[in-house]
Amino acid sequence: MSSNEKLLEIKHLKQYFNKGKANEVKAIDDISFDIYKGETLGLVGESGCGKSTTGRTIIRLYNATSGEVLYNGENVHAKKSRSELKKFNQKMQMIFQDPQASLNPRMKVADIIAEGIDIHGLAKSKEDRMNRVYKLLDTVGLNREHANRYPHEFSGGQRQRIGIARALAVEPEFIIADEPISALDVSIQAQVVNLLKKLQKEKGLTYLFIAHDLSMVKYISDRIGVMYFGKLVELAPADDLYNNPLHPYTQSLLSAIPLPDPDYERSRVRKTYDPKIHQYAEGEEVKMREVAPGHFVYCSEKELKQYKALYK
Amino acid sequence: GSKSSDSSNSSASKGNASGKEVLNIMESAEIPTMNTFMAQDAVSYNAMNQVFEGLMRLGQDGVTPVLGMAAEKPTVSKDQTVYTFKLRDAKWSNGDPVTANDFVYSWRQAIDPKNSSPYGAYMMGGVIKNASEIAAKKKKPEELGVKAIDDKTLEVTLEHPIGYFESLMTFPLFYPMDQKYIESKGKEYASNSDNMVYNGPFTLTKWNGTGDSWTYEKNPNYWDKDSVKLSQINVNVVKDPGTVINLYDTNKLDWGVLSGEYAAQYKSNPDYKVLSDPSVYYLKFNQERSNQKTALANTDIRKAISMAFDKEAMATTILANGSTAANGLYPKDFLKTPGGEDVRKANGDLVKYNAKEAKALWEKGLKAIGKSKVSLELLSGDTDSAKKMDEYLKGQLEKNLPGLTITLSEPPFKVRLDRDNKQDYDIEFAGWGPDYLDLYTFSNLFLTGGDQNRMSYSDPEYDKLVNDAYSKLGKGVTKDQYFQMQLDAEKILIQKDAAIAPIYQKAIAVLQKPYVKGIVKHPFGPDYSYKWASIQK
Amino acid sequence: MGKILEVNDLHISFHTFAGEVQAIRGVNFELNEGETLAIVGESGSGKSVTTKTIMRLLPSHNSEIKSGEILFEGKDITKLSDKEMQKIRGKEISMIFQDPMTSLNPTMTVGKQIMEPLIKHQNLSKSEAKKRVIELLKMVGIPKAEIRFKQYPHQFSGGMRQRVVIAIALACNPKILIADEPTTALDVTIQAQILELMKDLQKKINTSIIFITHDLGVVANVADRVAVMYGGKIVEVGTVDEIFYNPQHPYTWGLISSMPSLDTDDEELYAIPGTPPDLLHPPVGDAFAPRNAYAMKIDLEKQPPMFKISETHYAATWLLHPDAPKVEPPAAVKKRMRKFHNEADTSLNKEVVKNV
Amino acid sequence: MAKYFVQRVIYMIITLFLIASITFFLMKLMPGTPFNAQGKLSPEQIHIMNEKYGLNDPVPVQYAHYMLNLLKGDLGTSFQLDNRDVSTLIAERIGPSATLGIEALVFGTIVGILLGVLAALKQNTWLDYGSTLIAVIGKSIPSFVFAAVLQLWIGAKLQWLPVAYWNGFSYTILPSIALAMFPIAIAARFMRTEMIDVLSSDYIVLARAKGASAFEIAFKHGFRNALIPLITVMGPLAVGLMTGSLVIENIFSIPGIGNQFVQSITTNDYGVIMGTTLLFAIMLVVIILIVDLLYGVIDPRIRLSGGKK
Amino acid sequence: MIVEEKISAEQFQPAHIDAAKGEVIEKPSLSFWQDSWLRVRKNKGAIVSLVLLVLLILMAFIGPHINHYGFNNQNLTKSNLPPRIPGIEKLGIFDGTQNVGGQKVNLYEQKGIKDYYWFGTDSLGRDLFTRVWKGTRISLYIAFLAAAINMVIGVAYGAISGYYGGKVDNVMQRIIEVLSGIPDLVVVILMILILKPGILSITVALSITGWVGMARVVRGQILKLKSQEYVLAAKTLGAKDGKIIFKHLIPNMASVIIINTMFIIPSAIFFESFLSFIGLGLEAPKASLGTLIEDGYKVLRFLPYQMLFPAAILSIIMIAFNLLADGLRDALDPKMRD
Ligand SMILES: Nc1ncnc2c1ncn2[C@@H]1O[C@H](COP(=O)(O)OP(=O)(O)OP(=O)(O)O)[C@@H](O)[C@H]1O
Ligand SMILES: Nc1ncnc2c1ncn2[C@@H]1O[C@H](COP(=O)(O)OP(=O)(O)OP(=O)(O)O)[C@@H](O)[C@H]1O
Ligand SMILES: [Mg+2]
Ligand SMILES: [Mg+2]
Repeated sequence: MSSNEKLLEIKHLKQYFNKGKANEVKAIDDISFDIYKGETLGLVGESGCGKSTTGRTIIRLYNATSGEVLYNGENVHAKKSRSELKKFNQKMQMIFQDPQASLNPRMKVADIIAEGIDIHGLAKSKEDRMNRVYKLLDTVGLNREHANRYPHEFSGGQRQRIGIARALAVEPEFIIADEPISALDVSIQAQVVNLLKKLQKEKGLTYLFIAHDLSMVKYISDRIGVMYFGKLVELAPADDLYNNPLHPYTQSLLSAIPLPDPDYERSRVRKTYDPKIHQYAEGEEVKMREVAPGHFVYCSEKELKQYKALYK
Repeated sequence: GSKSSDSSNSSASKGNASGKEVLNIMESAEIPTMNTFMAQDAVSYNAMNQVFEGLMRLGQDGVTPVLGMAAEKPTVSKDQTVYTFKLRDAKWSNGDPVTANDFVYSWRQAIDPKNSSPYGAYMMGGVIKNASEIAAKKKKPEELGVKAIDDKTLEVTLEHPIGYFESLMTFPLFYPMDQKYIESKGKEYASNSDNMVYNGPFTLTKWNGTGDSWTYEKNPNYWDKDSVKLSQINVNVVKDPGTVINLYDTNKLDWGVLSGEYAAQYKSNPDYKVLSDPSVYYLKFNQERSNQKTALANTDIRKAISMAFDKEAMATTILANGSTAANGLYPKDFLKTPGGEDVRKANGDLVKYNAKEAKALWEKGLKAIGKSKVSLELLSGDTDSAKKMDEYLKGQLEKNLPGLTITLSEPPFKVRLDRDNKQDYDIEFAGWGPDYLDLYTFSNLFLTGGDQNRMSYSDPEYDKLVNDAYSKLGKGVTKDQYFQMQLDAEKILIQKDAAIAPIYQKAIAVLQKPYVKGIVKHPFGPDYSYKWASIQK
Repeated sequence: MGKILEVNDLHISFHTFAGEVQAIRGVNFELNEGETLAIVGESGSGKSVTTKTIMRLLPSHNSEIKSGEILFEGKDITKLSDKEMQKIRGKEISMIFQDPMTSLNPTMTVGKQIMEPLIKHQNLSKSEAKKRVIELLKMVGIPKAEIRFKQYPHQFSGGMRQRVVIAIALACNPKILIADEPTTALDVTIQAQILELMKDLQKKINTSIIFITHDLGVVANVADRVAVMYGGKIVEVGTVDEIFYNPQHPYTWGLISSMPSLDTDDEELYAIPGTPPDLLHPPVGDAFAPRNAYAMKIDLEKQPPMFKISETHYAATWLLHPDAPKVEPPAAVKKRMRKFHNEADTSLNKEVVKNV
Repeated sequence: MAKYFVQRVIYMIITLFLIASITFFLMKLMPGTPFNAQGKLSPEQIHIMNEKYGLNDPVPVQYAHYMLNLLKGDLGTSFQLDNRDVSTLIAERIGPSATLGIEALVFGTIVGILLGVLAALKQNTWLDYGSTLIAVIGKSIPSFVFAAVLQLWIGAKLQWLPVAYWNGFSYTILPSIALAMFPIAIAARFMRTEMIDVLSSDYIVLARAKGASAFEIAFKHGFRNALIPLITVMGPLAVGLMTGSLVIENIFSIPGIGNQFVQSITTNDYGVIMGTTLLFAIMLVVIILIVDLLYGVIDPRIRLSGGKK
Repeated sequence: MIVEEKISAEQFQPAHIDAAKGEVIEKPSLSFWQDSWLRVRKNKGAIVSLVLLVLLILMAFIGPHINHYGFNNQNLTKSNLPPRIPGIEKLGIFDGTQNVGGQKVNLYEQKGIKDYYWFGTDSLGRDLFTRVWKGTRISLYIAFLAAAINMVIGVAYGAISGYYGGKVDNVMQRIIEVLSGIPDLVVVILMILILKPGILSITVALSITGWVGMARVVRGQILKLKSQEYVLAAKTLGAKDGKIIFKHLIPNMASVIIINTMFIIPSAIFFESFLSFIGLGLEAPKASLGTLIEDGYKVLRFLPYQMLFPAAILSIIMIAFNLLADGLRDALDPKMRD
């Protein structure tokens, strides 16, 4: 499904909050990666490591401190004029974590979904607008009757599907899904994940899928990036990452996931990660290095050798 | 000087226990100043009258000047322009003798432009020789017509004969000042009661310069201390009328002014007393506003309005504090003609309430100016009673004069004065209280360019009568003629021209404990004398 | 292993603007000494309400225990006075809440907050209490306890705060520890640490734990027995192996198969369709019926009783009725069951134990 | 911390400067002159007096003068009270107002908090409704009505306390109570809402789970956390109370600054208007600073972000 | 313990479950406001308050026309009459008697007046019933108008300050600080001098000084809401700032704004009466509840009814607004939802 065509190139992206002040946070600290057309790139890492910030910076909710985001070769962050921005806004959309908080409680579902249509003038008439809304509702498995209701009347899964419909309304190519299922019930998560997969198949969408539930990420992603404290520490095809986690942080992360299997749980051995083990020397260049084809690890030259040896 | 405020000045019970006579009274406002030439308000003047004394002071009958610092009646030159006073052996409260120089010093201060005394020029100009020129910086203060012949002899030179000169001498502006003491205190002088010396019946104590309470204590150095019965007077500023009643009922006040609605309600109370006052209130008709003639330039319209409201009802029902309807400019119970008749009675009612005639005149006036509807702005005060009267006036005028609309404007006092100065109103509810015992204190107001004449009223006949009477008294104009001319002028002002419409003459309703005797009310100058007051339980 | 807690036929309602919410509609379960009972179920199924009732922490102004009893060491908790209950809370039964960020008082030092139950229930003096607090802090793995004692919650990370909450809960060596989603708000790595910590401590002081979660992975990790709740009822209860490897209720099937395991591949996930029941108007029959692909007519008319599968395993679904047709569970479940039956072949003895 | 403090003080000075400047020009827009209180002065006389006080100068010149003097600490003189230094005048007048304000604030806050906490603890009981009613009445009936009723009944009829004047503590009680009605109302309402909020928070549930009693929950756990919004409103309210109430001061014949201030405005007493405005503004910014510092005392979270290294 | 119960085999037939039905929402569709209204309706205090307010507003319009007296009909011969209501007078209350110097006197009989003045008359002999309702109308008008203008300025100011944040916010907050430092009185007096005294200038004065509180509240809310995900969503869709503020942020603060307005209304009424107290209020003979109370206060000791009626109505208005605000807060508070 994924091609080798780069849709998005993130180059040396940095996002510092409260720059220069005492409480400066380096939320993203120089990360680079590509996203290929039609693939799902998963992004995992512990809370506060900068996953959301990455997503939000890519879509320009934050202005990057430095670095570039190239979308189809165009630098997103250099654009200025409204019309250019609008075009870009149409191509890239976002699905949010909290289905409750991401829908304006004072707006009808129809208006929520149609907001993008209105902004981008996609509908020719009122009727066309409503037809589009109905079609979108249908796409996400809801029905017309829901158009006139308010978000609080829906369950979490339904709300999240409304959020997806809103994003789809502008016919985007690329969707950033920031923990779209974390706030949902287990029984409902599958609904949303299935829907996302279905949409990708049908519309050839590209996803950046942010989550911390690794089993779900593995299930949905083609490639997975692991973040640690604002840095990307490992990036590899999903299976490869699970079978051959190289960076010690990835290993510890994987070892911590509880699986719904008592036998496995009884025998699980947890690894811990201590950043001190790297013992990088002064001046040693630490960066993403390709250990195996498509498998990148943030490491020093020395470590690269070790990892290569480890890699099965 | 805040020390004084923390010492308890609580009241009657304590004083009486030691057999002293202590009076508890109220004031309506704080004392703005105790510096005689800087004063311009009733509270200051009243306080000064208790603690200082001029050459003369107003007597127990309220109006007659009696001897104060002067040991005897002054000798007057033949042309009645030079008065020579012999001073008695009086002392300031610090032991300094009161000398003729104290007067000279004080008067020069009052007229010296650098002091910009608010009342100096107003009271002295045209009266004391060279005063006007000094105020206009054309002469030096030293050239003022007052001279210390020796320590105990003071010579005053007037511009022209002044019939009321002795009563003028009771006014606080003409009080002496202890030059030596004042100069030793510098800026501190009169900043509180500790930085002052007194030559009056009482000394001022416990006054911190800004506070709400003070006391008068019997002055042991006063020349006539035997007449002073009270050993102490406690004064508190009470602004709320209800509080006055509560304090009076709980014996914290022996004497209090009833204001607003309270006067009407306490009429039947045995302690209720009405004090008459020669202040007169009237409507001023502005004939020219922003360089354009107003409807009020028409005499019939003015006359119509003058007659169109029931002043009787206003005085008795709305004010209900003993105030009476006024049908002329000069107040009653103020002056008598040389024939012994009350001035008011002598000139009679010049304009009375008459709705029918008012309507007729109104219609005539309207026709003359070619309008059927007139809208006028009534500028008035913002006090409770003023507001109520405004409302009543509006109701009456609009009812009795069809086609008239009155809009009320009741800004704060100084704004009203400002608009008065700029002649920015149609009708103004104004009033005047006399400063000395003479009709001129009223009649000069409406001379062309007069103090109260910011309404483009000008009648040469009126001007001539008033000016001649004033400047030629003793120089061809006799006392009788003088009065007649003033009375005639009033007739012109009110009857012929209807330049103003008199409404009422003020009175003050008070509650006074039966054991309080001898508080003297004055119709002009300072309001009260406590010198002769006593407690007789 | 004696029973320490027994909940019988509990019915709880909330009186809300919209009407009466029948949050708990007949819950029965028991807790044995030293065991960990996990309660799973989707949001709103009544997990928290059940446990809050045990602590008698429901808001008094709009909640009502309609019927049922909660026997703690034979005493019916629902009948205790507030004063008596205060003595049980924190001492005999204590609780850990979901969100470590909000469950500590931001204006009180951590030490003080842990000291409180000690002083209250064990009548320790301040200095004794302080010593004990420092011990507790060390026990839950907080280094530099003496310094931490004087600090405020905001100076702690989420994981540390949850440790503090655990320290508070364990301060008086309670007989029962109720943990309401204690790790949901935490990162997986920290979650793993906390779970290990809880298991360690449980061994040390032999408390019984009621562990609420909706993460089946966590259940598999901590639980001895599992109760599955749906729509205010327990629909299946059994040992952890029974529930994971031999689930019987279609809702449990749904739960288990909607979670991908690491070897789930491109096939579509099993998803439970529809939305949870509206407890304002609870359905007549089986609350799960409208979402149940295996629903039978009777499901829409009658609530199923508890069928016994083994001594420890019960489920409330008409599918277990002897007359019911045999159905094929979802593929993911079948895979698991195969494993279970390979290990221990228990005959599927269906028995009605408790009528509803 | 020091840097934070310096920065705050600089902001305060800028604010004060702006307040002073704007007030100055606004004040100069007001018609009339400070003189002519009895209306007996001629325009020439007024001109002379204006000259003496430099009031005939162009307003910017007057402004420059005023500001220069202000830097020297000279607030000018009052016109109303002849030649009294504005600073002395204010100093003497602020005392009673501040005394009353502080008494009313303390009394009002304590009573209000108690009422509010009770109402929150006994939500939807008669205690709650009673407290609500008191609060609403306190807010909806003008203070002069309370003052008049208290004076009439407690002062004049029962004679338990002095009717009026300013002679010691007993004289402060009635006016303080009349003034306190508003803070009572505000404190009670805020405390109730906040307390209800706080009482439903997780840490309160945890405290209950620890076995804390209702009292401990309200005062040990809830109170402090409910206090922040309260002090936010009580800060400016405190300034309002301490800067005197014209109405109360008039009714109880108290030589306070509220009365003086209104009088100064209605008589164009420029020096006093400016002086008092500055005083109020200083109190306001200082109180806001104090409130900010109090946040830190009450809530340790704020202490950190307050700018400490 | 096996309970044998015969269940027909037919019962075990698979039920037909409509997949779409799983998504059906049973509840009737309620908008936020409908839902809130349902909640408010459950709050007795709020409902009683609402009814009272509606009644008072109605009375403010029809009250002055119920009897034949005009609000400015003066008659000094009938001044200061106590209330007298036909029918009720037989009960010994509202029968026109008054305590004069310790004695009960029927002033109507004494003065030979046949009329009935339900609330009595004032010192100019005007019917207080008519004036009280007229005053209610003006007070309500002032309150509503002030609240409206206040809402507009306060909300806009707060929204802009909060939404743009950073330097804009800093400057705007300083301005607020300065504004609240300048004494209201100076501003108000100026306003009243520049404009003609009367309702309009009072309103303007009110809206110049009174919106700071609202601005603060709104700013706080915006700060809280602007990082909400639905706002971010609108941003990613390319919505303009104005649209985000007016379509997303302000509707979601509606409850806070409404509640705050409810609380502003009493203070506006209050402020007007304070202005009257210091002589800067309405032009006569117009009256507001504030001025009526003010007038009545002066004769409280002798003619308590003159203050009683307007004060009672004012208190009812205030209490009703406060209770309504409380009720609305409970009903609109998102925390109390579901
Ligand atoms: N607007 C902001 N201002 C300041 N700091 C911020 C801001 N947004 C995020 N941060 C900080 O940046 C860091 C990364 O935050 P981010 O939300 O990207 O983490 P995350 O990986 O998405 O975490 P989670 O899994 O909890 O969502 C955190 O330390 C966070 O506190
Ligand atoms: N205070 C309350 N007032 C009204 N209804 C309530 C209240 N508390 C809980 N409920 C209702 O009771 C039902 C069960 O809620 P409960 O909190 O036990 O669910 P839960 O299983 O713990 O869910 P979650 O996983 O979301 O914590 C829900 O429908 C909820 O709406
Ligand atoms: Mg995130
Ligand atoms: Mg829960």
